[in-house]
Amino acid sequence: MTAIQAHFRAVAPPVVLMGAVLVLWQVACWAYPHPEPGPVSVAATLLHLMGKAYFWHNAAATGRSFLLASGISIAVGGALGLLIGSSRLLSWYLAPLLMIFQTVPKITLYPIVLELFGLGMAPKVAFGVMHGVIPVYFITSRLVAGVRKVLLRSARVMRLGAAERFYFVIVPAILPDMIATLRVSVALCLLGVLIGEMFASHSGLGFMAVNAINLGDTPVTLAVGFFLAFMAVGINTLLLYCEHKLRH
Amino acid sequence: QPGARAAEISVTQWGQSMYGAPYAVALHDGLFKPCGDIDGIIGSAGGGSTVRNMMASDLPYAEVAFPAAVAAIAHHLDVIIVNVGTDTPAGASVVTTKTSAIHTLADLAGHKVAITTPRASSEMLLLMELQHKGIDPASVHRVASGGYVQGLSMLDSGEVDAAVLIEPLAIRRRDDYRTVVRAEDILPPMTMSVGITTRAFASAHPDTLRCIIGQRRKAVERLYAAPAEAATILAEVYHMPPELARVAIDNMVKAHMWSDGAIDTTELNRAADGLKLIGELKGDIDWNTAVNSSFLN
Amino acid sequence: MTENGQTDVPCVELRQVEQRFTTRKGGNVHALGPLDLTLRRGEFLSIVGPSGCGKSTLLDILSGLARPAAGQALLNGQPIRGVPDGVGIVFQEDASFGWLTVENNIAFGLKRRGLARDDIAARVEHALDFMGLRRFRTSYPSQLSGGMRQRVCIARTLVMRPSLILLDEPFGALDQQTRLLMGDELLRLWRETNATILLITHSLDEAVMLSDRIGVMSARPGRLIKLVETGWPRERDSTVVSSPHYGDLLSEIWAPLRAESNHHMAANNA
Amino acid sequence: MTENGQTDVPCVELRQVEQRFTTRKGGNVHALGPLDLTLRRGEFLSIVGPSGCGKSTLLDILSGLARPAAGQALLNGQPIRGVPDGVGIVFQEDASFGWLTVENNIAFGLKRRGLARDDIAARVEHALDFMGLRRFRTSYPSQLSGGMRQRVCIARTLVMRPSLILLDEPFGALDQQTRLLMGDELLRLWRETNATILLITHSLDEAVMLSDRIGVMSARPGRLIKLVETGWPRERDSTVVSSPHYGDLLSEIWAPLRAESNHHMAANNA
Amino acid sequence: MKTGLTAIPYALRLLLIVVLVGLWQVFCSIGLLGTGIVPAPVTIWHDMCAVMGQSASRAALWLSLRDILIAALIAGAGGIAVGMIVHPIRLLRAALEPYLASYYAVPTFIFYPALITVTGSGRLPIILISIMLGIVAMITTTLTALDGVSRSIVRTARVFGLTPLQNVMYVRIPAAAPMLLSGLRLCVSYAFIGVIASEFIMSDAGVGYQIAYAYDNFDTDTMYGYIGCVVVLAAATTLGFDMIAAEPVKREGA
Ligand SMILES: Nc1ncnc2c1ncn2[C@@H]1O[C@H](COP(=O)(O)OP(=O)(O)OP(=O)(O)O)[C@@H](O)[C@H]1O
Ligand SMILES: Nc1ncnc2c1ncn2[C@@H]1O[C@H](COP(=O)(O)OP(=O)(O)OP(=O)(O)O)[C@@H](O)[C@H]1O
Ligand SMILES: [Mg+2]
Ligand SMILES: [Mg+2]
Repeated sequence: MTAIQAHFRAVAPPVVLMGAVLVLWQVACWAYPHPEPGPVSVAATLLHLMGKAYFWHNAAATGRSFLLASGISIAVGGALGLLIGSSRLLSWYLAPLLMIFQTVPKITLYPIVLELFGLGMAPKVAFGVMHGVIPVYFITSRLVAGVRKVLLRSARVMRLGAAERFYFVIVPAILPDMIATLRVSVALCLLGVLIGEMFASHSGLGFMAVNAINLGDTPVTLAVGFFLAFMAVGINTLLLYCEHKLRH
Repeated sequence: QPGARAAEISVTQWGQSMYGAPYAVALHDGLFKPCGDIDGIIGSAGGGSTVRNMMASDLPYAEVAFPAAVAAIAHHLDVIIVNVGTDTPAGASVVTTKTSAIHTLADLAGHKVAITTPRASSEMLLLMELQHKGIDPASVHRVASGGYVQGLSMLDSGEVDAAVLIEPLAIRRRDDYRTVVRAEDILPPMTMSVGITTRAFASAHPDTLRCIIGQRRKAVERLYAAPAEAATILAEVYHMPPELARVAIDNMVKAHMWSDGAIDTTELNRAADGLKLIGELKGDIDWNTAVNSSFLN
Repeated sequence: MTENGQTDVPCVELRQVEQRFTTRKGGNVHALGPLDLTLRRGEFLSIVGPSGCGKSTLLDILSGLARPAAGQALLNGQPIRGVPDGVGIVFQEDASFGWLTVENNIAFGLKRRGLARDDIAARVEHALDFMGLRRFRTSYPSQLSGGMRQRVCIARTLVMRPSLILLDEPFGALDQQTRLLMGDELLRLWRETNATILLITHSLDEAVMLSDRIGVMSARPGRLIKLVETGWPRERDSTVVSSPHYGDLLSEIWAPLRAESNHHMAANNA
Repeated sequence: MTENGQTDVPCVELRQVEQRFTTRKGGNVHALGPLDLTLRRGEFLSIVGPSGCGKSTLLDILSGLARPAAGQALLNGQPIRGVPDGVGIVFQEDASFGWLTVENNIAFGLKRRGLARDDIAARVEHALDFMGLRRFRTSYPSQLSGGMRQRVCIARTLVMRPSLILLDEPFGALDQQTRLLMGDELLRLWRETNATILLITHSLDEAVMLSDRIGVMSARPGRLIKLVETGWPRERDSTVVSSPHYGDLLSEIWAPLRAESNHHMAANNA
Repeated sequence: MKTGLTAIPYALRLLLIVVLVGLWQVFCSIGLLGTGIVPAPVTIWHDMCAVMGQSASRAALWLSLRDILIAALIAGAGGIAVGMIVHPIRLLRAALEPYLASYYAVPTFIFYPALITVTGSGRLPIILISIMLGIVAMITTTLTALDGVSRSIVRTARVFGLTPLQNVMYVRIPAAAPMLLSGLRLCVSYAFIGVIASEFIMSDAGVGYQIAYAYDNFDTDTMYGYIGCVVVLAAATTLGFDMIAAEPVKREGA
């Protein structure tokens, strides 16, 4: 009973907000006829699309690249974070380099990515990783640097080796916060993958979106946009759930 | 799997423009099967990026917009033209709002027209049309919008008085605007898109090239022979409303848009003159080295 | 062995130990010493001193977490290098592992050492009772008060059965009444295990009540300015508070500390 | 006015005050009460009690930071709504402003109140001396020890010259010797300003030494289980420790607390 | 003396960058890095000089830079303001939070065509997109920063009876300052990405457009010249921001 209530309390506000925005949007469309479609027609388009095999084919293509890109981002960014975050010296010298990379608009590096990875899934994944890996690194290193010194000292007193210290102390200590902030970085991976699909691809939701844009098919553009938004919120909710499970 | 290079043909604006229709038919009918392991068509943002995509691909054959091919050749990229894709500017038009006072090309003088980006083919065609009608290009203010859809938005909001447009977008929005002029009504045939490859690939795999070009020609023949069937195929491959595909195919068939591949130097030169008009091309191009027509049969 | 259970065998010897730190701005802090101190095997020694005088620094040196800048630190006659076996330490700050339940926190060190399951279970059960944590065995530290968490840390250290126990202000987070009860428990444990205990505390009562000897440290850089022998029997508890000797001891350590504090106050206003 | 300076005029009155919290998981915590307490104008009252018994909760109600779930809280006969004028509070946790220097921390409230520059400067100078912070006037809190930071918070509250001072374990971060000295300072201040003081402390010594009256609270939900009048004269300092009455008072409040603590320990192992 | 000492690490940091660039040059010179992939730094430097020598390119650069600044400032200030307003309203925050966290997965520029029907074209939609990109990072950071302000500080502010405005100006913003600064840094980096990526994809002016244009026209020299300028600008803002932010962060004892 109370569990259901608590659940309701967590879910209700975002749903209500989304509902309110959609209603306002629809009302605006009725009140002010405009070439832009309202939520009802976008929803209809989305439903229509979701009945099509090619839509799911595209969604799956995006999903595969996204999973791979987030996996690599988390592994590489996490490893960099653990390494650099646990050393003041390394972070002083390497952090700004990575931050510069973060600031460079990745899209301008598209020519180089194409040169290095060719066509197909690889450049999309590379683009996803380029967007996601630095945020993962930053988060991890900040968390690792923030692990309370007394925990590390306890580990030393218990005569744990470096590997044991990572595995039994540092990783569990940062895990919940890590998942909390990973929510933002995997979203960036998805963005990177989509951008890759917009440039050179024959499948994927990014490809669909860019075609729809150039065909002036706004309902499909928005339908794809909203589908992506739903997916993102879904992933976010899943990670939030994991985080709650891990936090005591 | 990642890292494996796709054996795909690159086609500019695949999924969006009519350049790709023969490929859609060929793909649907499995016409490319004899040419080797071709697992599809890859699209790209158009312009030079199609050329780049082609060069990064394992199957370096692409159909690209003519200006992009010329730019690549002018910049000494390892690119040669091996066939012609389309040789009429059909599908390009200038539109205005239903209530506008602009009715002819001459009315554009003193008004603002949205083009996509400076020195893009949209500007080229507009200038060629003006030149053809003897109108001073300087009297028409060209405003870059960034894209066709954006141009229409500017037209809607009154920022410009007319906008350039292409099909099939023009068909989708035909009820909202009035066409001022259609390029095919004014301009003579000229090369709009070409098939290109790298010299290395051409000397290593002449048979593959011959096969692709030949099968494309078969697809073009089918397009002209059975437009209704082709429209159904295009709608399916492009995930386009069938009605839209039908009108688009019919228009293109009428204008005889798709070439069987034959290369006509006059048409090449006409298009090159257009590029000179917008300053994209400075000198002349030696078609003897830039073109290799030996794969046409 | 003397009648109160402590021996004359030195367990820990510090000879002219000093510690210095470089601050981030490049300054130099003389944190401790020079300091001479001998801890006899089996004794219960408390250290009191103004805050910031270097007590925790001293503990770091004894536990091998830090090397002294000068002087020598010996454990059982051997120079201390790295964390030696058989040393348990309870830190001033909360060091409980937030991701483990109370019982897993307590079992953590035992598991890492690879003890048999039964043995671990038995020791954990005993520690849970001992520290009054039974009801919270499956709770996570965040669900406990600061005092309870500190008990978890004490239990986690004690289950390892260290022969030298270093306690840095372990009862700081507890209210005074609980402190007293915990003190009694600590005495019982000390008697049962024959361990050597070094207790750092801010509370003079606690020091007087629990220890065989009390060391008083000066303000930073901390030096030993007084070493007082209490003379309590090994069998003792918090009831010693009512002994007349208690007041004498209290004032004996209070006098130098008061002087230090006053001196410090004055210096801060200089 | 009685001979020790306190009056019989009630300053604060609590009638059947209770507080409850809803935890995030939807549970209900009965944190405090029902509790009746009258604070006389000008008196120095201390509250002791096991941790988690609701002492800070009580202070929140008195300072208007929280409304009681049941019962009435009156200040000068008026129900407390919002933070009343003339109430100063020092929190248990460090509340110094990390972005301001020590002197700007102390001047903060005065500046917000729009006092004249000279007046602010004079009061800040006095507070710096009073709290032994002169040497650190331009330091930032992060450069100070926990105890020093707490002094900054005390000074920041006292410069406002509140007529009711609420202190939540203000000396918790200090070592015992400094606590004693600060206690003496607090007594001096109390005499000089005629303020009413409510002090929450974990230290029984402190409570006995400083107060006119001592309230002892039960474990959660905290109720007043004992109210002891010390009978000290208004002119007093930490030397009362040596008075025989001191020990009596100590055991008088220690007895119920020990019972509470034992009870609690037993419950935890249930 | 003191400043001289603290400047050393910064100098070493710069030195490291110089050394890395030097290594890159060496790799290119001995052919370990194919020039087909990335040109040597010296080449890029020449390209940059060539680009910067033209007033049209300088104008493009300036245009982008101006809009990056405008977008970063508006996104920063707006994000802080929204964060401040949303933070105390628990329901609103609960309602917004899932969208804030998943926001970055949606490629904002999908909505560009829809946007310009409302805003018209030109620089406004680009700035708006960049603001949309940056403001959410700022809101999120502001919320986290305000969460990080300790309860006792918030309560102290209440005890001093501050007005809401005073509370924000004198307590909340300074208390959250170190984190807000890192949020601002994110904002700048998003503004960078927003402006240049929008220009790259769908505009007709600015550095991003110039890169895309040069790319489309196989003008590799100009393209790398512009990319070099963008990277140098990104580096300058990042390092500059670090130096500005260092002081308050250190003071708070991070
Ligand atoms: N790593 C360090 N760098 C610079 N100074 C340090 C460092 N560690 C400790 N100090 C300084 O050395 C002195 C002694 O510190 P220490 O923690 O040993 O004091 P303490 O006696 O344990 O204090 P407390 O009673 O408050 O716990 C302090 O002044 C402290 O500021
Ligand atoms: N906001 C809250 N929500 C739920 N429970 C709370 C809340 N605030 C306090 N409590 C609970 O109410 C009880 C009383 O808390 P309070 O902080 O008043 O205790 P205290 O006597 O001040 O303890 P200490 O001596 O440790 O400072 C505690 O058990 C605490 O866990
Ligand atoms: Mg210490
Ligand atoms: Mg409290």
